[in-house]
Amino acid sequence: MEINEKLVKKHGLSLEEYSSIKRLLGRDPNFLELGIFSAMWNEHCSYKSSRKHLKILPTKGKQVIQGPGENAGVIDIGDNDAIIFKIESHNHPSYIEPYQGAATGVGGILRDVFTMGARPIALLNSIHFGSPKHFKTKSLLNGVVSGIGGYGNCIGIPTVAGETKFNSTYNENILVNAMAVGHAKKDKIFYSKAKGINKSVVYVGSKTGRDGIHGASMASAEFDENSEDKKPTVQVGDPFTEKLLMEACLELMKDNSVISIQDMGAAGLTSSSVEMASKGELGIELNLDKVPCREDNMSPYEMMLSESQERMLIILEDGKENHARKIFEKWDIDFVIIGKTTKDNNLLLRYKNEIVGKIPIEALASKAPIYDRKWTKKKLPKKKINSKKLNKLNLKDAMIKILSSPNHSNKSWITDQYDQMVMCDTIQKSGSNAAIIRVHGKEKAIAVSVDSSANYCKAHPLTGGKQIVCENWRNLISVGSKPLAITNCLNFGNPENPEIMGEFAECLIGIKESCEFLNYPVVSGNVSFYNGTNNKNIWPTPVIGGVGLIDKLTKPMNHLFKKDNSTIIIVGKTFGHLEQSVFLEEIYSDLDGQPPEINLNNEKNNGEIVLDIIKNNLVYAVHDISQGGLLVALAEMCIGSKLGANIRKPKKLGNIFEYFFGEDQSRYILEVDKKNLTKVEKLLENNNIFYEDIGYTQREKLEIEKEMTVDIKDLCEINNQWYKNY
Amino acid sequence: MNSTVIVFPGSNCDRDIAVALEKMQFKNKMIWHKETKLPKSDLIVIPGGFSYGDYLRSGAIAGKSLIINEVIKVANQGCLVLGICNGFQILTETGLLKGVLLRNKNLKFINKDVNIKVIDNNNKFLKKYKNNQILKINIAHNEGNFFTNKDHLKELNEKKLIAFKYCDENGEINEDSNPNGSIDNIAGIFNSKKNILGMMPHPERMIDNLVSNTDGTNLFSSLLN
Amino acid sequence: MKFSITITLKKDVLDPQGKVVQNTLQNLNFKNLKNIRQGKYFEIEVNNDDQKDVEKKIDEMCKKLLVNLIIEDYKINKIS
Amino acid sequence: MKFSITITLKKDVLDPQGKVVQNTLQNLNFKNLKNIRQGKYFEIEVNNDDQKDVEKKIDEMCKKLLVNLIIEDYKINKIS
Ligand SMILES: Nc1ncnc2c1ncn2[C@@H]1O[C@H](COP(=O)(O)OP(=O)(O)O)[C@@H](O)[C@H]1O
Ligand SMILES: [Mg+2]
Repeated sequence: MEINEKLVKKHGLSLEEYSSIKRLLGRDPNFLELGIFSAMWNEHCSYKSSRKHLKILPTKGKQVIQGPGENAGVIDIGDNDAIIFKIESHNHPSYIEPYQGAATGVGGILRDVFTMGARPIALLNSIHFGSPKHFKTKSLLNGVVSGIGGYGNCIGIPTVAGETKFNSTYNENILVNAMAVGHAKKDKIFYSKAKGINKSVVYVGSKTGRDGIHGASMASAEFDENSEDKKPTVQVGDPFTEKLLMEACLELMKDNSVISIQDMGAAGLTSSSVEMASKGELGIELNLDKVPCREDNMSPYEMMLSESQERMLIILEDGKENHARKIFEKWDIDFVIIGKTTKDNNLLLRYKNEIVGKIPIEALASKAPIYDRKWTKKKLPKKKINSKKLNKLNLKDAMIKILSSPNHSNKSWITDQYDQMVMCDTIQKSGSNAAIIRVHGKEKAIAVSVDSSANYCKAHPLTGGKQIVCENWRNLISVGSKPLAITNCLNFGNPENPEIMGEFAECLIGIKESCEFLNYPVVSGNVSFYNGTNNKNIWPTPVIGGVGLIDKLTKPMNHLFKKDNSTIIIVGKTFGHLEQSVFLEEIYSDLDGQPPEINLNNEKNNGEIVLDIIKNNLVYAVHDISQGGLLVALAEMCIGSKLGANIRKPKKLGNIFEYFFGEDQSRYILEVDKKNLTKVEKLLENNNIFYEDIGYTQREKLEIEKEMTVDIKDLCEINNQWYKNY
Repeated sequence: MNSTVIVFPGSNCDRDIAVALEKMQFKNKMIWHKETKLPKSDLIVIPGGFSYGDYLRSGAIAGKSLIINEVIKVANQGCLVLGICNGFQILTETGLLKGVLLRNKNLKFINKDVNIKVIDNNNKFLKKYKNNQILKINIAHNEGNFFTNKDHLKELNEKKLIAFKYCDENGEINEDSNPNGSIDNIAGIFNSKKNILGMMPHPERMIDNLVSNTDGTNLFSSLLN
Repeated sequence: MKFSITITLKKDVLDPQGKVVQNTLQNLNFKNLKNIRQGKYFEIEVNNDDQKDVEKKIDEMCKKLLVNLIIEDYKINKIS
Repeated sequence: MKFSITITLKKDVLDPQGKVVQNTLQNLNFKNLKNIRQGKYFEIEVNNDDQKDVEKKIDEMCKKLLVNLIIEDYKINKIS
């Protein structure tokens, strides 16, 4: 087939990039090679627009065993235990086919984690949909939730936490981010770096079909005479096969047979083989006649670019082939030696006794383009709010409106569709600030949470970036865990637009500042650009997934009130920052102005003291104050606990809406037994932490002095309505 | 007591039940479905999960596996057999228990803690519970909607072969307390000799106060001697 | 040779799926809908030229695995 | 009037269910099996006598709800 300009463009490559390819090869590529370049040089695999900015993230720390660059990040939790985790986006596939898109998103991220030798122990997800009124939203929500559940439930890994948000910015481009967390022995972690010459390269897993062959290119009939029945198809997930593949891999990893292992994710066989070779600085030779194929007459192009799910590539130690084969046969999984490592640093492809492709590995990896795209800074928006207009409103009505809105309703309609308990180590399910998973057979546990604040990031990316890390950290603190490290999924619009690129660059600066200050390094992550359609980009939506450690597990800490007549304290100062708040959004549809500021010093000090207080067993309940402010947080503490609260009117702040709905950061609500109150106060005072005693818990009613009273029963009803009727 | 857990490809509550059995002092063995001989055991457990991906019908393909013939053999000789969730589905597919498990009436997977009532404790599985005792136990299934014909239903009632029914926290058995549409709120049944119990709820998830509660432990301790 | 098998729930067996689909369609404003039942469908290709023999085999497959005779009926058709 | 709809996965789309069923049948000693694909089946009864009109409506139902056109094909047949 002749390579022309049109074909190059169809492969998503610019003409400059095509010239570089010719230069690197010293000749024109053939069709197969062009496909391989296009897969390796696209944004998803090469990180060509983001790499420069990602470099600034702090990735090191005493707790870090493996930072970004591997299939997933690895952290140390003591006693030879390691936690391996990563988050990944599957936005576009989920919009096209919500069930399969979300399901294969879960399958993909699980492979990233068990490839490294971890048994997955928890799944999380962050899902963003368009306006609930948009005609597509309902079926997308339905499909995505049942897809996430369908895969996780079947493979038997609990889905324990997540976040679900609605906003019209996602009308044409939903976000589906899935995170997986696994547990491994610190001395049994597997990497993708190949080692040694002439080692067997083994293909295991499902057969290769024509699934999702490399987006833009194949859709047209032009470059294939049989294209009619060879259209690229949506990937279909097979969690049953993944379960077998996982068990087989984990069984093989028990001894020393594996040199390196890599799942086949985006760009399948191409990226997995190139990555292994590139990290090991050697070459790889594949005999494509051996690739297990699902369909007849598959071409080398299709085999190399297929994104069929549930497949892995393994490089084995000499002489271990039969031992390994037996394990995979036991689990009914295909096992085929398809090639070997070589010393000449090429990707060499043979098919029907011919060499059909030969590309230097470095041309595909280290020499892939890197761009320093133009970006513009965002100014801090002017303060706009006029607090006078607020006074006409009734506090109770505002609270009810927020708690019955889709974004703030109880999410059990979603979480009931996920098996949260399988594996029997879920100490705290979703519904609280973070989920808690016990390390199997031990007395310690990890806490996990995913968080995002797209409107803060939109208003001011730098502050927003800082804020999401802090919010995530706060959620982990609130359940009594020490935050250790994060993974991040950066969902942005078109990076060729300087404003979008600016959002990206500045969010990252914000993330970096918080992570550095809090000693909360980034160990893995994923970038998803081009979220949007027809020049309409989504709001910048970085999602942070954090993992914390509870080293001595006693009782899980959560946000529900426990006892009548205990004291309620707020840790951290309330200024009444209303701009960008849920209150303004839900009541006035007003999203102007600046996001709340973050003071990293306060964040750290407040968090560390609250953790101390929890560890000393001095509190019954802890809740961070986040989107929605104080009153929404208080209501959440009542809902589900059947207890209420009696809150005094603030002394100083003029405007009660600012006080009760302001979203000032770094704050926590604590429920303290009266007998522990002096101890807690002392701890706070000795550390110069600002706190306020705001009232006490009581039965049945949430009351604000002179302002409102509401039955907890009604509150629950209000909070449960929306999904029931949707 | 010797117990044996049968592991099918796609079983995923096998570890959970093994942990529970060992905690309750059973001597437990795991048996891979391709084996053709069962070790000598007093109790055989078919665990929850998605055997063969729940493809075709949940439990259908596992119901045709080699090892199942052995299970049928010893079950007919009186060996105790417990099928939980997918295990219950498999038992109905083999014919060891009558009836079928259809899709949940809301067509969604349901995972939550529900209340169930002990209907009859006059058997080896439930003797440590009281009749009408209310337990809170986790369910997690897509096809838990028990259905059977009139004759079988009559037999279940007359011969006291119903183990559990879904109820609310006050023990009321009605449509509101029926999570999945099961006929007469049935959550678990025995065969006519009462040596086989199939149930949708997961007792192995309820043996540890840190994780949930301990409402499931008596099922296992009933079986010890 | 290629055959199709359609498997449907017996009349007196509740079909929750069919019911939900029916409700949804009615909500989408499809009037005049009397009844919907959902079932399964298989296409089976066989290397064998003796039609009688094949039909017998397929019938056996249905009875042994594909169909739960307690709740389901089935029909076999030759496609090609 | 009564119609049937058969929905099948497009060629080249992975059919994990069909694959497992095929393996199981082969293990149960059904030789000569070349290929099995699983699909869905609906029977729809409608109160309406205008066949053209009904067929159009059913086609609409397929497109709007019953079929995922990205991965599935469908066929409508009149039964009675
Ligand atoms: N898609 C989802 N999957 C699992 N859990 C979810 C999902 N959406 C929301 N949740 C759960 O609902 C609870 C409330 O979510 P959110 O308001 O985002 O909490 P927070 O403000 O503490 O981060 C959390 O426990 C979260 O884990
Ligand atoms: Mg929180």
